Amino acid sequence: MTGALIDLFGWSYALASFLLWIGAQLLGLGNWISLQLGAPSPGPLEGMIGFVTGAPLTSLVAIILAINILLLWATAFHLLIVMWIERKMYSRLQDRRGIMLGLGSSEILRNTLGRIPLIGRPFRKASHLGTGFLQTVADGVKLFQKEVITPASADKWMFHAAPVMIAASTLFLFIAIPWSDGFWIMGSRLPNGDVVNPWGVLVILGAFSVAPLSILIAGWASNNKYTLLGGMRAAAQLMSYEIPMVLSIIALVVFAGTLDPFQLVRQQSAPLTFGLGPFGTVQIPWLPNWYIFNPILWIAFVVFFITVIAEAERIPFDIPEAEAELVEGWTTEYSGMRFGIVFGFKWLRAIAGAALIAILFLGGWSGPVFAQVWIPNIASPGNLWPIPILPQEFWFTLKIYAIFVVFVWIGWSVPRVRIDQILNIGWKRLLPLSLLAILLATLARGMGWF
Amino acid sequence: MDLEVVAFLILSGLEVGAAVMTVTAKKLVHNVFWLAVTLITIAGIYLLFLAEFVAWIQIIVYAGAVPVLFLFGIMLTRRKIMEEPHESQ
Amino acid sequence: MAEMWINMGPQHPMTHGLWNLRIKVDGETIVDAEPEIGYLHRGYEKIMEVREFQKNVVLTDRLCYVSSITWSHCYCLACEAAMDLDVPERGKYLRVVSNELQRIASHLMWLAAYGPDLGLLTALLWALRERELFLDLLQLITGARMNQNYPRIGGVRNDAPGDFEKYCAKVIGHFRKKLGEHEKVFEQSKLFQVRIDLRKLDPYDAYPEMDFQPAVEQEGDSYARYKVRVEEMKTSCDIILQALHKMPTGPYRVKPPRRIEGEGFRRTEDSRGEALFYVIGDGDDRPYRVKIRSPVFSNIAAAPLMMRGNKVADVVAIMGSIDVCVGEMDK
Amino acid sequence: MGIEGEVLAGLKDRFGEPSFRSLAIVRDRVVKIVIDRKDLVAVCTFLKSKFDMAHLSSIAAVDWRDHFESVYHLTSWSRNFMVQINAWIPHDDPHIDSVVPLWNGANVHEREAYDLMGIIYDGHPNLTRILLPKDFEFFPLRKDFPQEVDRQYVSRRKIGGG
Repeated sequence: MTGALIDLFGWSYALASFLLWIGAQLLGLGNWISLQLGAPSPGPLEGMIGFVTGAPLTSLVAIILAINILLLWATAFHLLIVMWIERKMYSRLQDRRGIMLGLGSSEILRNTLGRIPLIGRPFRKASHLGTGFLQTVADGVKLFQKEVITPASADKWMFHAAPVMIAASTLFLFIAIPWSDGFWIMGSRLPNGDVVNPWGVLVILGAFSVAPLSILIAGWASNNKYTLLGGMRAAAQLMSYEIPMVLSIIALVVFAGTLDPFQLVRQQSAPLTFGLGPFGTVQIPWLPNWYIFNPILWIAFVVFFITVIAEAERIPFDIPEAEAELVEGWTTEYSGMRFGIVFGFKWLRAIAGAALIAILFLGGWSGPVFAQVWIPNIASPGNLWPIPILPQEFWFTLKIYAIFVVFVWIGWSVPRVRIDQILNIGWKRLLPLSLLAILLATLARGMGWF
Repeated sequence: MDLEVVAFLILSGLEVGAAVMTVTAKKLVHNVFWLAVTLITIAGIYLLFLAEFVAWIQIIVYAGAVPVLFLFGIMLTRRKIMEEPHESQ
Repeated sequence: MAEMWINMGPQHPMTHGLWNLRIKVDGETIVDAEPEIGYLHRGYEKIMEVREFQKNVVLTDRLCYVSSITWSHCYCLACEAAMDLDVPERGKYLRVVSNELQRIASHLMWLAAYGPDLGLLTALLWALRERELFLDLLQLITGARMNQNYPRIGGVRNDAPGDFEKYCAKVIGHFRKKLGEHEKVFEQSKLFQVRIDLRKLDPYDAYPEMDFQPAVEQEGDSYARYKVRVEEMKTSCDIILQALHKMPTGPYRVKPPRRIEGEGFRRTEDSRGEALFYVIGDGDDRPYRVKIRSPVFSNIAAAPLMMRGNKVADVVAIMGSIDVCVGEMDK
Repeated sequence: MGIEGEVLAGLKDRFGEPSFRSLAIVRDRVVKIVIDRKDLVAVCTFLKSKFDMAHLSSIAAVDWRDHFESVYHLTSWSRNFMVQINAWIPHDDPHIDSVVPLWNGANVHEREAYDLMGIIYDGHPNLTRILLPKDFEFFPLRKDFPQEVDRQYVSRRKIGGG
């Protein structure tokens, strides 16, 4: 097991105390001025200064900061990278280069920033051979500038409430998903240093399950036949895929005995071990104990992988927004940043799904540690803190991106599946498979095998 | 006053309000929306009682699935589900 | 759920042009369908009555912009039937070659459009990549990539360049390999059509001398239509190579008479089905009446029959497999 | 005697020589007959049952100024031959029986002929305009429908020719 790079609460606490210290200095300055002007000591702002620098307020600000840092990390950072990966990746599948705009492509930048000596270098070369990374940012800016149009016959209140519900439930996912041993919001640290969050996976599932309702509301509130059909399809699809999803997780939980993501990852970072009942155990030291290598749980993995693709409405299962027949499905009537929210948050759900796959089956953030450096901790100066060269966040991000690349790969090489076929797959194939996985996992647990 | 009591009062107030809206709202989807709000606030109250497991199950089963099932059931049986725009001819 | 009418068109990703398919759905199942066409009606038959016979070739090119040569070819054949005109052998062979090149390009365009219909955007770019090669060949022989204006009454406009056969062989060799890749990425659902190849039944031009098996499928659903088109592309490759191999030397065009007294009609195997031109001349240098029979126009009439009982998601698969070209449908 | 002679003989046998305005072999495997409108359905039924004319390729309407013609191109896939039937319709009474009961495919072709030429097919299930707008009042393919292009074309030729 490697160490984490980020101790989110420690960092947030240090940052919060710094910010509040600045505030306290300002207050102290004001107090000094008023004292000079003849106010009676101990000064009118003395209590205020004490309140600002007190522990409860610092903790509150630290928590708010931590939530913001985590959401910013998930949305702004990973969303942009994942969108870029997808666009580049499917462009390669289609035998083209995809987005290519670079800093040198902009004539304005070339003529302004490019003129500056030394730092203007990247802007100076007139070329369209960039990486195109900022294209997604530009698309976001474009969506921000667009007018939000509300259809005349739409149910206005619900029409605007639906994107909020989608955004809220999706962001709630990221509250519950830990990124490493130190980079988490929901959980608590035990005295021995381990982090626990007993119902973590359950919380993630709960956040996933609110989506169908908001999608159905969005489709209905637009008062458009395309959106209504798309909303019905989306709700039917998400509802029916939630059941195999939960059941396959139950198989895993029966086997692993915990719903705690931290505990799951800790169990998976040991060497691969099979219990063979009366024949003792077999250990393969060069493989980690990932549940995907388990002879039973890989059934649950297959089911879970497919259901995550369906939950994220990615291409083989993107019939809710089948653009050839339903124009854009339940998002047809949304425009401007409303569309940006419902569109971008689908990617976020895919990221969350990939993170869940990584945590449950692929060992989460565990990975080989090659070397460590010791640096002073920002939160508690004076303590040296081991920082691995390849920290946990790196491994976790790598796994998420790899899973996402598989999503893209599948998504852009198969046509979409019709709605009744989707439901058939869900109810007639995945549901029995997940039940089989539960049965086998229970048996194996009871007999002490695997 | 204790913070927990404040949270309980807010949640229960929301819940009662949403329950009233569930009964009185005119449109089907509004009813279901308020029903979901009611169920989610109940989950919040469970959380206050430190019954975490029940709270999350409440959200998965009741807030996530039951309103959608209601909506499906009613949408698939009712004759008219959306306002037709005025026919031009 | 209550039954409701849904407009798929006139501005809709499914339509590939400007027409409207109204479908009546009960939940996801289609109860009834009703095509509404005519948005692109340009009055071709009336316009052609005031232009000279030879000049109408330009118009017939524009009937369908993805398969221009097949249409002007059919028109030239009808005029020749009315004139009792014999085309020189080399002209016939050149027509066959250009026709089949155009057919492959048209089918690839259809494949490109069909991919996104089924949610497979990758197929679009792959098919367009291959189509580019055939457009290059067409450019080599006719000088244009679109609306080639190549067939003439009495032959073709110009001869093929000297090393044309070499380029064709190269492109077709490459294409045959790539077609296998395309076949791997497709699959889909059901309905009916009978396929009859006029190139065999009612042979025209140099087709009697060609040795090929028309592509026929028994099922008649969308998947069968897809397979027929892919088989047709392979057949076309064979025909092109054969025609180039057997091509005689000599003149490729004769001068036709300016005026027609009488009438004539010819049918050809267009990229999309049976095309028929019926030309009447009253002794003037302009046609008295031209009738265009478009295969898409007839096929679209069968839309209600094909739709009923299928799912909404099948609409795109079914209408896409017909290969709707609004230009020739609305005339 | 090829299939063409067989068809002609069969038609003469069944209906008698005088009911046809003309009977001719156009080219290999193509026969052309000209009839009056009253015989149309009988002739078509006969051809369909006797010679298996399963396919109606197209219906064209022609305005000959003194009369209309409704031209049917029929195909028999099994016997592999075609028949072109020209049915005469008087100019002042453009009515003719519909062949939709025989060939469903005639539906759109008859609608098109009605739309552009104004020939009314009696017995058609839904004889409305198909290509032109529903409220269009004229039948543009008739020879008395003025064509603007005509004027432009003539003047341009005059200017060019001097």
